[in-house]
Amino acid sequence: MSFATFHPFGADLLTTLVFLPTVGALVLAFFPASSKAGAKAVGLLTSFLTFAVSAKITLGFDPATATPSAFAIDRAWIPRFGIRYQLGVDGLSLALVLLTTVLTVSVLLVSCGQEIEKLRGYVAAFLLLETGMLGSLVALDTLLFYVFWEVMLVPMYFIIGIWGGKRRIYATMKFFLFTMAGSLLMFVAILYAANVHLKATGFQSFSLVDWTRAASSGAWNLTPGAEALLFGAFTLAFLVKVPLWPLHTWLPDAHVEAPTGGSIILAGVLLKLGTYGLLRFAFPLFPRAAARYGPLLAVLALVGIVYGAWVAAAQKDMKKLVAYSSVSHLALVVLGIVAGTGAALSGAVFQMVGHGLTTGLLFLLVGVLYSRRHTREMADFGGIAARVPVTTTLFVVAALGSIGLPGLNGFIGEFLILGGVFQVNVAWAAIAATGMILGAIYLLTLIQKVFWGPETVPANRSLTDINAWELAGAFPLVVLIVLLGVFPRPLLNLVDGSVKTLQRVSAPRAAAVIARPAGKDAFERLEVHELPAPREEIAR
Amino acid sequence: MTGFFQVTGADLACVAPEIVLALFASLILLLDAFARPLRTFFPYVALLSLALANLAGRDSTGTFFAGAVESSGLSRYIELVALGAVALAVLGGAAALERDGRNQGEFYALLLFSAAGLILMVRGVDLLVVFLGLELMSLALYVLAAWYRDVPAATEAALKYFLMGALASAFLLYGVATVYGRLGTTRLTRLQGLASGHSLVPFDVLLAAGLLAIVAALSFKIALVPFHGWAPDVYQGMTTPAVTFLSTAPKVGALLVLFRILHALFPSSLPEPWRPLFAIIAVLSILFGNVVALSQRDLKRMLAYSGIAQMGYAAIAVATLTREAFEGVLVFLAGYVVTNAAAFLAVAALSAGEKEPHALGDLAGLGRRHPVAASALTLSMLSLAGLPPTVGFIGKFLVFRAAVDAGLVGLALIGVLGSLISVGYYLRVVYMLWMKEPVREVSLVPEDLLSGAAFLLTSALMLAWGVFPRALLELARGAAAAFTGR
Amino acid sequence: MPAFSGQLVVFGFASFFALAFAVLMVVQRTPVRSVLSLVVTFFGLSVLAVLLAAPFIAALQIFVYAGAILVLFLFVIMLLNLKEEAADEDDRPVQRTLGLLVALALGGLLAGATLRAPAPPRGTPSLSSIPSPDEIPALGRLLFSDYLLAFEALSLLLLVAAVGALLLSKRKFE
Amino acid sequence: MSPTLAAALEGAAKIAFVWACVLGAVLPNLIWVERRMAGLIQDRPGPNRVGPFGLFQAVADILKLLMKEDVVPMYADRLLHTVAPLILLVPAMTTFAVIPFGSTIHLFGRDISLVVADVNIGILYVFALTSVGIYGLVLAGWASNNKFALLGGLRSSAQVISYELAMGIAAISVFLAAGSLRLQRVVEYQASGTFLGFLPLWNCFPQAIGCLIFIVSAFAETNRVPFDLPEAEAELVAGYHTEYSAFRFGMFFMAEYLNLIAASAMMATLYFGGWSLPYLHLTGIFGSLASIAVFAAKTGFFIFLFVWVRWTLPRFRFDQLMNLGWKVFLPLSLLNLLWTGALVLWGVI
Amino acid sequence: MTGALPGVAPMAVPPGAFLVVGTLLFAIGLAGALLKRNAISIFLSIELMMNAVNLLFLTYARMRGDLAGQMIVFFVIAVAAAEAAVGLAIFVALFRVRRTVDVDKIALLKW
Repeated sequence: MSFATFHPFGADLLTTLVFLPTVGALVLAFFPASSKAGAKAVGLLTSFLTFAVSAKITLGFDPATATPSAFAIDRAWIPRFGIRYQLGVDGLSLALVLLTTVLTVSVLLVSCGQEIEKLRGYVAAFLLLETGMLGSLVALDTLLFYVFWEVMLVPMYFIIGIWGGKRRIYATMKFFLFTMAGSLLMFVAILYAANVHLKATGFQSFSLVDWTRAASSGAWNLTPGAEALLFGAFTLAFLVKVPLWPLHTWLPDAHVEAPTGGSIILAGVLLKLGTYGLLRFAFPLFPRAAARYGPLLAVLALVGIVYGAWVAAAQKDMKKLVAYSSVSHLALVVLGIVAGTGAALSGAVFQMVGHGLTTGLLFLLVGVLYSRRHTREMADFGGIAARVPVTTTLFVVAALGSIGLPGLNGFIGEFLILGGVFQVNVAWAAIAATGMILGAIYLLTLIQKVFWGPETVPANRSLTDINAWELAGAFPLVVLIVLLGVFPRPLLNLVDGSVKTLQRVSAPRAAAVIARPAGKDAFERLEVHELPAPREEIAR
Repeated sequence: MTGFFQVTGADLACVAPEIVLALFASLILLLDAFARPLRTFFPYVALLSLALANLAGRDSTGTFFAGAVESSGLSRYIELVALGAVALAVLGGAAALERDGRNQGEFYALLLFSAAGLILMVRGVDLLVVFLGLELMSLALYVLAAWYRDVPAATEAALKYFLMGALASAFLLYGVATVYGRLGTTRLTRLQGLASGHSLVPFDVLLAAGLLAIVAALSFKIALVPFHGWAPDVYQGMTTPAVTFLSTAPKVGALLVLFRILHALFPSSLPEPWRPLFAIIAVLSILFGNVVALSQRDLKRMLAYSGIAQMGYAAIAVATLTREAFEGVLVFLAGYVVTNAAAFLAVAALSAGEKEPHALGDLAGLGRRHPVAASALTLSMLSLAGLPPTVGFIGKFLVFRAAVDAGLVGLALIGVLGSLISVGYYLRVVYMLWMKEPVREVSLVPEDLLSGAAFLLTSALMLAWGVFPRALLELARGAAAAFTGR
Repeated sequence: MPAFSGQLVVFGFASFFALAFAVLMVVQRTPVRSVLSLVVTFFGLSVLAVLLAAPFIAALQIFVYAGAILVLFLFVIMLLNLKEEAADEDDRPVQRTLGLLVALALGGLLAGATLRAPAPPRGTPSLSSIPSPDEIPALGRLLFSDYLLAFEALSLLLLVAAVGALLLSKRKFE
Repeated sequence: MSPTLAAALEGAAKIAFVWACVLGAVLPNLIWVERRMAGLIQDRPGPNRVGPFGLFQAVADILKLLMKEDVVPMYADRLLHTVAPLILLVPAMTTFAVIPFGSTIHLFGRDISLVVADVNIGILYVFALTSVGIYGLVLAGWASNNKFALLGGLRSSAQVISYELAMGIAAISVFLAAGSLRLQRVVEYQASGTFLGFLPLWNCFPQAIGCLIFIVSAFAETNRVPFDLPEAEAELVAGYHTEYSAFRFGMFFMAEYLNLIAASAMMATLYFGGWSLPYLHLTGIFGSLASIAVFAAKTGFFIFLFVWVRWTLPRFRFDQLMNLGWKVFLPLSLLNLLWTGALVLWGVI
Repeated sequence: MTGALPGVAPMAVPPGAFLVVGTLLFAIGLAGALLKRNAISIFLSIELMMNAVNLLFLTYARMRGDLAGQMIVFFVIAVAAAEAAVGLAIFVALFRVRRTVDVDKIALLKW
């Protein structure tokens, strides 16, 4: 049986993709709690199958697709209020779907190689989490999106809360409350936007497709104030998730306390969903407000880049360091999104995937060390390269990828973003570049302190290298890091269509920014007629 | 006046569920008196009666008994809610009562009577019938509150509930009297639009006072701020299986009656002084309930304050008072019934006994030991917090949506804020269950077949309605048919 | 007309007694005396009921309220041997003051509103008009026609009350 | 003469007549009758010193009570202690207002119904007053601040309330048959035909059970032997009036006898045709006067019954009393109600 | 306002006066319910409130000349009796375990 024809339950591909992990989790419920082998088998099988489905989708995807309409399904869910079960992918979401399925496989592989209590629950939580993530990525109905968005919260809450470190309760509550606060705001915004849509068009719909059409055709007919509020609510929800400075404080706590798998998924996928949300919802739906407040976001992003890097440099805990590096890197992505030029957007999308891979790998490897030594302090290691050569190699690859060494994926993403931003605003690009340099410093320092040099801590003598399961988990990531660095074209092609669409939406934004690089009044002068004429393909 | 003692088959069929409930309740009373060894089977008898009552319920519409009661989608809805709530209380309660040697027939009989009163109350088109239904329901609950009459807390709870309830009854009567005096009838069907349409210009103070009294009385039953005082005490002291019923269906019933009366008096839209009033009640209930719940260390008290907050969300729908809001609140309330019932059943299953306090800390580590009950409790906490994909989310969504559509964005925001606060204490329960090591040994009720069924049923409903809410929405839509012309 | 003024006098006396003893009921500290004050109030009320052409209700009021309910109260008070309310300092002075204010304000407002309220519209046709001179057969007929369901509901209510009272006052568990 | 004035005069005359009969004639003689009867039954002479056959014994008794020192116990609730006998006495005296003591008489060009107030709530009035009388007993017990008195008061309230229920339901059957709450109408109904073709339509025939219940309950209501538990001297000294003396005690005494008379009159009225004679129609002024005599005779019989029973039967125990009331009489009275309803439905009565 | 009702004499006392008496009694009852400390006295006050409402019903019935008001009072009286039975039973049960019915002392559960 080939995967090409595999349609479990006769459902369509996207539904299968989203709910296959849930089915796996349900199957797990029938295994005895003590059966580790069963948990491993079911978890791995499910995640592999899910990956296979995502791969099949990718193979059948036409890169020219400009809007999230591929493999679309559209059924009534709550017809009384015009809420639909509407799924579809474009290049942007598909790239992230692939990232998600790959990382989940990775995480489960790694978990097989480490001693984890209550493994059944652990695996089930990750599978449910995967459903939430995939659902958020393919949902086109805003309410459906919100449902998946919230569904992600609970498994993550459990993952950190049950399998986390000492201060896990504090960390997980903080994570939960921050994210929930943002998303509840978005919830009201969704309701309000639906109301606006109802008033403007006379029919009830929560569909992003309908909304985008209304937004781009001008039928939306929002007052600037209302649009600003809506944009603010959406953006806030996503920025918390990203997380952009100053909303980032939950992230280091969550990362430090989360178990390895949690960290990988958190950094690899969950944060990306923030930027994905910006690209998919906030900016296209409220282009005028986006144009008006874009520079403000840019400023926050710049602060985030420098601040994240700066704080990372001061960390002694490896995980915290990587966490802060994420703050910095994702701020760069946000900057790219705000800049809105073709290169910047491509770079942003590319970097989203790339960062998922590199940071995921970094967390994975830190996790490997932690599982052996139960410490993450850099001072507790030192010169362990000889003891753990494979780990060291992989770590160096990941770190270099993260730093943006040419030939690895990070370089492509950062280069594109910086190039794009440069077109828009030289000063921004300059400041952002500083962040990159700082990034190189702290990551290299980390490698220096932990791996190179003489062995300083006696306890590390018994350190064992990465085992087969863990290696199996790390392997795909390394491969992808290198592959994307050498052949970025496939990924760029994949997202090309959606980037063009996004670019069209953000053209006026870029124009506005270019026209007046700084100063508030630049935004005031932005007029509606600067928006491009609505195009048919935006609608569908 | 209809003919003397003329009862048609249609009349009887209309109240068939109540008749079945009353007959079976009497049967159980008789069995308890004359066939005591059959006590173990009482839960099953009660469940059978619920099933029969449900079968006896009809979908037809119309008024019966000379226009005193009606059969409609709404009465069908409350039948389902009331019967469901009793069923859950019976399923979950039997084991706990058995453990304490209090498995008397009166428990089931009173529950059935209470449900009959509840259905009658919502079915009532005449305010007198509404009053009688309310009293029938309440009287049975007063007694159930003191079911463990040797436990001081239980009798105290009964006393407080009784005094508050009696006071509420007096208020309700004052309101009914005023409505009768000013508008000349107690039939809701005849009241239709009298208040806003008649020649009392511009504003009838007495009528307003009467309506206020009715609102206050029903708010007592719903436990809305500032009429919430009794709820925490009563919840804490009352027998947990009985709280399962008390905290769910009666609130739903009172809220529906409130809706009906308001709709009868103001068929077009809620006029000026009333909408802000309900908005204030809603905001106070949400904020007060949630904030105070944060500081509770007794599980049942916490759930009581949570209930106050939940009813605050429902009050948003009252302030909105559109057809959509009504549909939304029906969904919300159905979800609330299942969710809250699950929570209290779990509390009963996870507590050391009625005579013990229900400290939150005692839950520590019980997730492993009692996975079924703990899972149900976890799920209900998530649903109460309004997280998808549970029914709690759908309900809140519909209520907030209606509010936003009616231009009450502020209320929706307050509701959302409340939800955020509520996460703080709902998750504490989850944390205790799963993330904390047990502190002390607690001897629990063994999980029996009935309570297991209850947990599975509630969990399945919470999820199923959250994912596929259509059936529930259809039910709500049928029940909201009374809200025509909005 | 003399009959009318007679009614006025009776009304005056009855309502004065009703109100005065109602206040006394609240002010009394001894529960037994409270009950007795209430009995007098109920007598006043039943006189008022007679004035309102409701002698049946008036008799019922005495028969059920004064004769059964309040005797039950008295019975319980004696059973529990309740003496005076504790005269020690008030635990909740603020609440009590507030309560008093609320009650006073409410009473004043409502009474004022009652006095100033315009005549209610005679909108809907009444169920049945008060017949004269004997309203009891009419009441009986109403009870078993329009109010039949309410009557049956009432019987359930009384059953529940009987069961409940029995259950609660039993000492032992079986 | 204005109709109002005439009505007032008529009422006053009737009240005067009734009270004169009851207080002036029946009550004093009743005391004598009871004591003489006791003697007769116990095979001893009884009071025979004061006046011929001891006929003035009652006067002597009353004088004695009036002249004795009135003692109020130190810890008694003075106000209530004083009020209690009055509460008992006043309803006892006003019960007679609704009992028809004769048919309609034609005097001074007016048709005068021989009942003080033939109100439409008839029996309810009697029951209402009876239930108020309970306060007298309960308060007497409570105000004395004496445990025996208190127990007596409690017992009496429990007893009266319990038996009022059965009694009331029995009475309802009567009104079901008559179709009115007016007592005059009840009597007229009983005079109006026959039961089963040959018996008078007296309620005691179709409703024999109800009649029995009513009579027995009346004993309980009036706290007479065999149901005189509230004052059971063997256990409770003298029950609720332990702490009463002199004229206050006299008032209790009086109230008891008045209640006894009223109960007898009610029995006669409700179940034994009141002032009517079977098969005969009393017409004209003399017929009316005869009806008064008939009523007096029937009432006298029941008074005699009360006295007879008192000196014949032993006292019940309290739990027996309660059991009888709740477990026997209440169901029976309901049965009687059903039975009567069926009779009415089938047109038998 | 009295209206010419068939068969019933016009009222000598304005119905408003009855209403005011009823309302005042209601307020007095409410005051009692809020002020008294003894649970039984509180319940007594509530009974007073119900009776005040009964007076209102009767007055309104008289004003409108229909029997519905009287009918409702009939029901209210019966309900009050039922409530009293249950309520007093609760008092007795409470007194057995706590030896007091003073609501200020009944504070195992915080109000």
